Amino acid sequence: MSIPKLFRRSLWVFHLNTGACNACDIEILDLITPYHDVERFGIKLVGSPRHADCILLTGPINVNTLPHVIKAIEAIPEPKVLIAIGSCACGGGIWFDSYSTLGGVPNLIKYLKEHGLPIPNVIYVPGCPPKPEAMIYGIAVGWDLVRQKQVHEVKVVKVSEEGVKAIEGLSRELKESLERFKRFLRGVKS
Amino acid sequence: MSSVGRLDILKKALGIGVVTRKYPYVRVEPPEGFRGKPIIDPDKCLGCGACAEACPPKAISTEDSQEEGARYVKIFYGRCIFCGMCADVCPANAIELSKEFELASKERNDLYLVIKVPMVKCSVCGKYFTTAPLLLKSLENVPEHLRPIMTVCPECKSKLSSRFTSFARRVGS
Amino acid sequence: MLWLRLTYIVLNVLVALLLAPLLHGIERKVKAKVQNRIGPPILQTIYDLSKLYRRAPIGYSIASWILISMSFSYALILTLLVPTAFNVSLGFTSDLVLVIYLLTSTSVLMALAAIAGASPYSGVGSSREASLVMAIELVIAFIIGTLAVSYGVFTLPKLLPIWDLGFKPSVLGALTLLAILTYIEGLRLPFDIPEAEPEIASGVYVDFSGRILAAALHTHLLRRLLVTSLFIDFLLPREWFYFKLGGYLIDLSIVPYLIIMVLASVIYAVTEALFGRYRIDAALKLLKAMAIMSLGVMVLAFAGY
Amino acid sequence: MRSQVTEVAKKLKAFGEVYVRDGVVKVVTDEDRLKDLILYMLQSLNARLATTVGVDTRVLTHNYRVIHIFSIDDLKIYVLVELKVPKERPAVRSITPLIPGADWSEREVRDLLGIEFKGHPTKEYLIRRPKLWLEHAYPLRKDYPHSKKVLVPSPQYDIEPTKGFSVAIGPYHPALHEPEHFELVVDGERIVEARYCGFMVHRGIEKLGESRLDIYQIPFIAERICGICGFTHSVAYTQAVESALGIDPPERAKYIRSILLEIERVHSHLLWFGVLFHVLGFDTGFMNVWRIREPVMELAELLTGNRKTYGVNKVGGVRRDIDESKVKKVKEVVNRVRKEFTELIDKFLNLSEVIERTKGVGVLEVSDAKKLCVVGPNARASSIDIDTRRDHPYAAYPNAEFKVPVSDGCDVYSRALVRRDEILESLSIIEQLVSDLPKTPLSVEEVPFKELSEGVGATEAPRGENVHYVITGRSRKLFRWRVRAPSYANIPSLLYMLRGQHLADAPAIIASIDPCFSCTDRVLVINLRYGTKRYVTLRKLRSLGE
Repeated sequence: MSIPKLFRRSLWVFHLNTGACNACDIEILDLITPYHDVERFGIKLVGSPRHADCILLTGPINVNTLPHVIKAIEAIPEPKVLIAIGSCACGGGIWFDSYSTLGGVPNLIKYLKEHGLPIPNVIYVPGCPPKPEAMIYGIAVGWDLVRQKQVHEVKVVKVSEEGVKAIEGLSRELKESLERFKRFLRGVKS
Repeated sequence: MSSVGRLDILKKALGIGVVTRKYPYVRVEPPEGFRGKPIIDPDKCLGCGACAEACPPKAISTEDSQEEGARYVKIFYGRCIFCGMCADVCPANAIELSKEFELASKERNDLYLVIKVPMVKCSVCGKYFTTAPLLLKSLENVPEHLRPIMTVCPECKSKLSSRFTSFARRVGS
Repeated sequence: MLWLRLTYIVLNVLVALLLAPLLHGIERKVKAKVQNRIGPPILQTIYDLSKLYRRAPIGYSIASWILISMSFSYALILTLLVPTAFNVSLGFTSDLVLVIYLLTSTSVLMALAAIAGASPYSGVGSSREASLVMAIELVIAFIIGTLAVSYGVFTLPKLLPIWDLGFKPSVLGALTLLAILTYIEGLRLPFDIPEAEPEIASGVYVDFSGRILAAALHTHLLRRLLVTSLFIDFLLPREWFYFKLGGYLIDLSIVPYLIIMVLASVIYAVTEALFGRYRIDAALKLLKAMAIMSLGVMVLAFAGY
Repeated sequence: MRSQVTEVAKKLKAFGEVYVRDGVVKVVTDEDRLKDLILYMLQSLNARLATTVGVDTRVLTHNYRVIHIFSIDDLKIYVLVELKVPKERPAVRSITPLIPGADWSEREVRDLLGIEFKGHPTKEYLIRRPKLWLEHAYPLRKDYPHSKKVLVPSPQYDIEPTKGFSVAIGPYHPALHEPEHFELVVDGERIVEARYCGFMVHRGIEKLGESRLDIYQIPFIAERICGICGFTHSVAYTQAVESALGIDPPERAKYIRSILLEIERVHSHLLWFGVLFHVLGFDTGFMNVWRIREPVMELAELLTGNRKTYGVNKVGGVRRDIDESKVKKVKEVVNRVRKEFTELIDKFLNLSEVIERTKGVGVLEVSDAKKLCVVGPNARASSIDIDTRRDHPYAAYPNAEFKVPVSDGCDVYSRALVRRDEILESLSIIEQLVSDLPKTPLSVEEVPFKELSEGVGATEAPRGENVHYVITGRSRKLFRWRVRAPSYANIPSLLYMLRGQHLADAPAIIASIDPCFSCTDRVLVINLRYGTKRYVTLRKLRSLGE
């Protein structure tokens, strides 16, 4: 699910703010300014979704913007890419369970599936707001220029040997004292 | 067409020259104290869930599974806002914010860090009720003779204590 | 010799098609350097166009598809008339009228195609494009009129280059006006009002997408190239660069032509980087003044100087 | 200050019971005495309406309450006018006929709490979308769970076609990096009438503040109300809670708060200059100003660990310190920004086409500005001299001298001049505060929690006065939290500025008040350009061509 080969040299990007706090949006504008200058990769910010190849979606997809988000996604010619920028877009951010937001791109994709609408390729760029370099890294991952560092990871907590033995010892001790107490009870009853 | 002003702008612009940083070909090092990706150190983590409680966007969640007898502490980096509250409240200082900020990924599943903490069975009903490291840590400040009682889950403990009191009352009367 | 002329004409069209985006790439690079940043590679506009040509348009109306392809083909015909890389053009009498007609109609067709898009932005964009280009073509018509009147010749190849036909004050005035106009005709910054991106969301182009957008952008770049090369042809003595090779006449005037074109786009890019955008009425005021000046020059030509 | 408060309290006794607590006077009145109380305050006390708060107190006193917050700037006090609203059919008299500035806040209370305002001029919704929101979903009522979505199960996407030929700027317009929506009815290139429909960024911040988050987590949500001026919201919130609980943070925390507030003002104004030049088409100006701004962002990253959301604030103090090496870096960046900014900004501002498109454009008359209770650089550019840092001093501003730039040009150009002087003032404030940081702990030891006490916190955000109103609830949670962001007051003034201007200038005028829509939870929808197909008649084409 990455950016198609067609856009390797020239990626036109449409910025779609679905109710974000606009910290991510000014970092997106920051990409064009001299220090980061994404135009050297051929990335250009365009004014209409029809010219665009990829949507930079920021914000937790506010309920009021929903019709227009769907219209914008439909208006992008195939093949289309959606980059979710910031923790609001990737997982809903602080307002993931608020009454007036959809809760980020994962819920949007579920919503699009339910209504049988086209699903774009998705790339997640977490951060609140993600540094401009993090966004460039996201696009580089999409282009398979760099290896993706962030991988699903499971770490297991190991308990020391004598710890486990201590717990077993204690629970055995408790069981014996319970037995003794039950025998004592039977004795008293009889 | 105030051309004099424009020529000054041109002169100054050319004087400064190109300032673009050639990222990603050049490594960018964030400063000290940068709030990046929170990382849990499995050796120190007790599995107590204090971080899940304090996390404003509920990005950290804990889930006990009785079959595997383990508690899963999951951090979802997609919703994490990198505020550092989890690092502040962790009793064992197991979480600390690294300087890692390149977290882009193509699958949502890659954004999860899962910590598997083994749990302890209750010596009466056999249900898993707390994690092993947490139990060991809390044993330290429990007097010697009371330690065995710590291996009983809260429900059984309340049942036992109620039977004790009813027995004591009967004996007393 | 006929086949040699034909190959030159075909080469002429191909070079024009490739040179237009290349020069635009150079302009974007120079503009970026003035803004202290690295800027895109020189071939960036060619990459953009090649990507856009391969993408299917979405939600377009047939009218805009037809109008845009017409305006693109007009621009191609124009490359046959105006000598760009090689000193060859169809060159029949009164081809200057056709040049003016083609220049005007490419942008009028673009405006009509924008209206077909039925979105308010493209509506406003097309109204701006229509009013702006009318003013510019008026001035170009006067300039070409003065040249034709002062030399009594109405075919383009005979007018080129001006040096052999001797200098007159009216011709000098016309050429300086043409120099300023080549900058404005390209709708560069103070005048890039029809597709003012921040104001009306790339007004004229807002409804095109995929191949249609590629054709529209390519036409726009071609017009820039042709007006600039029209101006350069008047001044560039191409005969000096002919040389004989086994009975055939090889025309090497492409080399000086390219050098001058690159120099011109560098100068244009630097001036474009230092300007904000005029409002439509301010731009029209300036063009009205130029129209009056060019009319004055034409009267001068009639008077015989 | 003590005497003025008691003197005002005595005067207001005629209108209802009066309660006084450190700088906040509360008047509990009823509907019939409301009118002359408001007139009295407007004429003789020269008060200005900050905002209106609707509170669902049915759990406590079986009724709703509507509280109008007035700020009396020259006496440096806040006056709360409280009205009790019956439980069954909640309705109360509206004050919008008296103060046009109250229009939006009253409509918001009606949308989210269902309290009717008798005599309110418009019936239009502010936040709700009839076709998208559930019919009787009033989210701010206590019985409405915070995670119950208001979205109608299957909303249709037909967007209402434009009435007449109107050009909509937004929601996804390249000049505005936020989804806001202005419907400008245009005749040719001249704007005949402007309609604003906002509220697309409404994320239910106040509801979350009451339900899921406790007072220690709320600073992080307060900071994300607005991405550009987030820290002012978090400081305003913590000051509101501190005034409610009666805590006074240590001096060093106040200094660090003020320093970071001024750093945020510098970066926000520089950003504004960049957006203005970009909208005017002068991209070199945009690039240069944002190049000058980059070191400010890196300085914030060094001090707080994040470029934008500083996350340094907490109730009762600050979480991070500014040590010696950082103080040196701050001074170095301040000098560099001052040198580069003063060199270039005057050259950019007197370019002929920049002057021509900003002088005399988007004029807001002084009378209109007063009527609409406009705040911040907009007000100061229309010769209204208000500045919360001086009128209601907070944090470390009492021990930093600075003058408040005011100009009477009332147009986009004078707003630019006011903001330019403010940047230079902020830079000097940062230098003054950083050089003598007092040696005190960073935050209060423990936070005594009092239930059901009110607090008002105000700061001067880059766009204007920012008011937070707080009622504390039980077990370290809030009962009610009201946010009034500066753009909330500035946007209505836009509709006055846009009339009769050129369409090409509309984005410049909109950008001139530096609207921060995520601040005001206010953004809206437009008929998207490919929404409805409509063919232009020839007559319309000609009218376009004039």
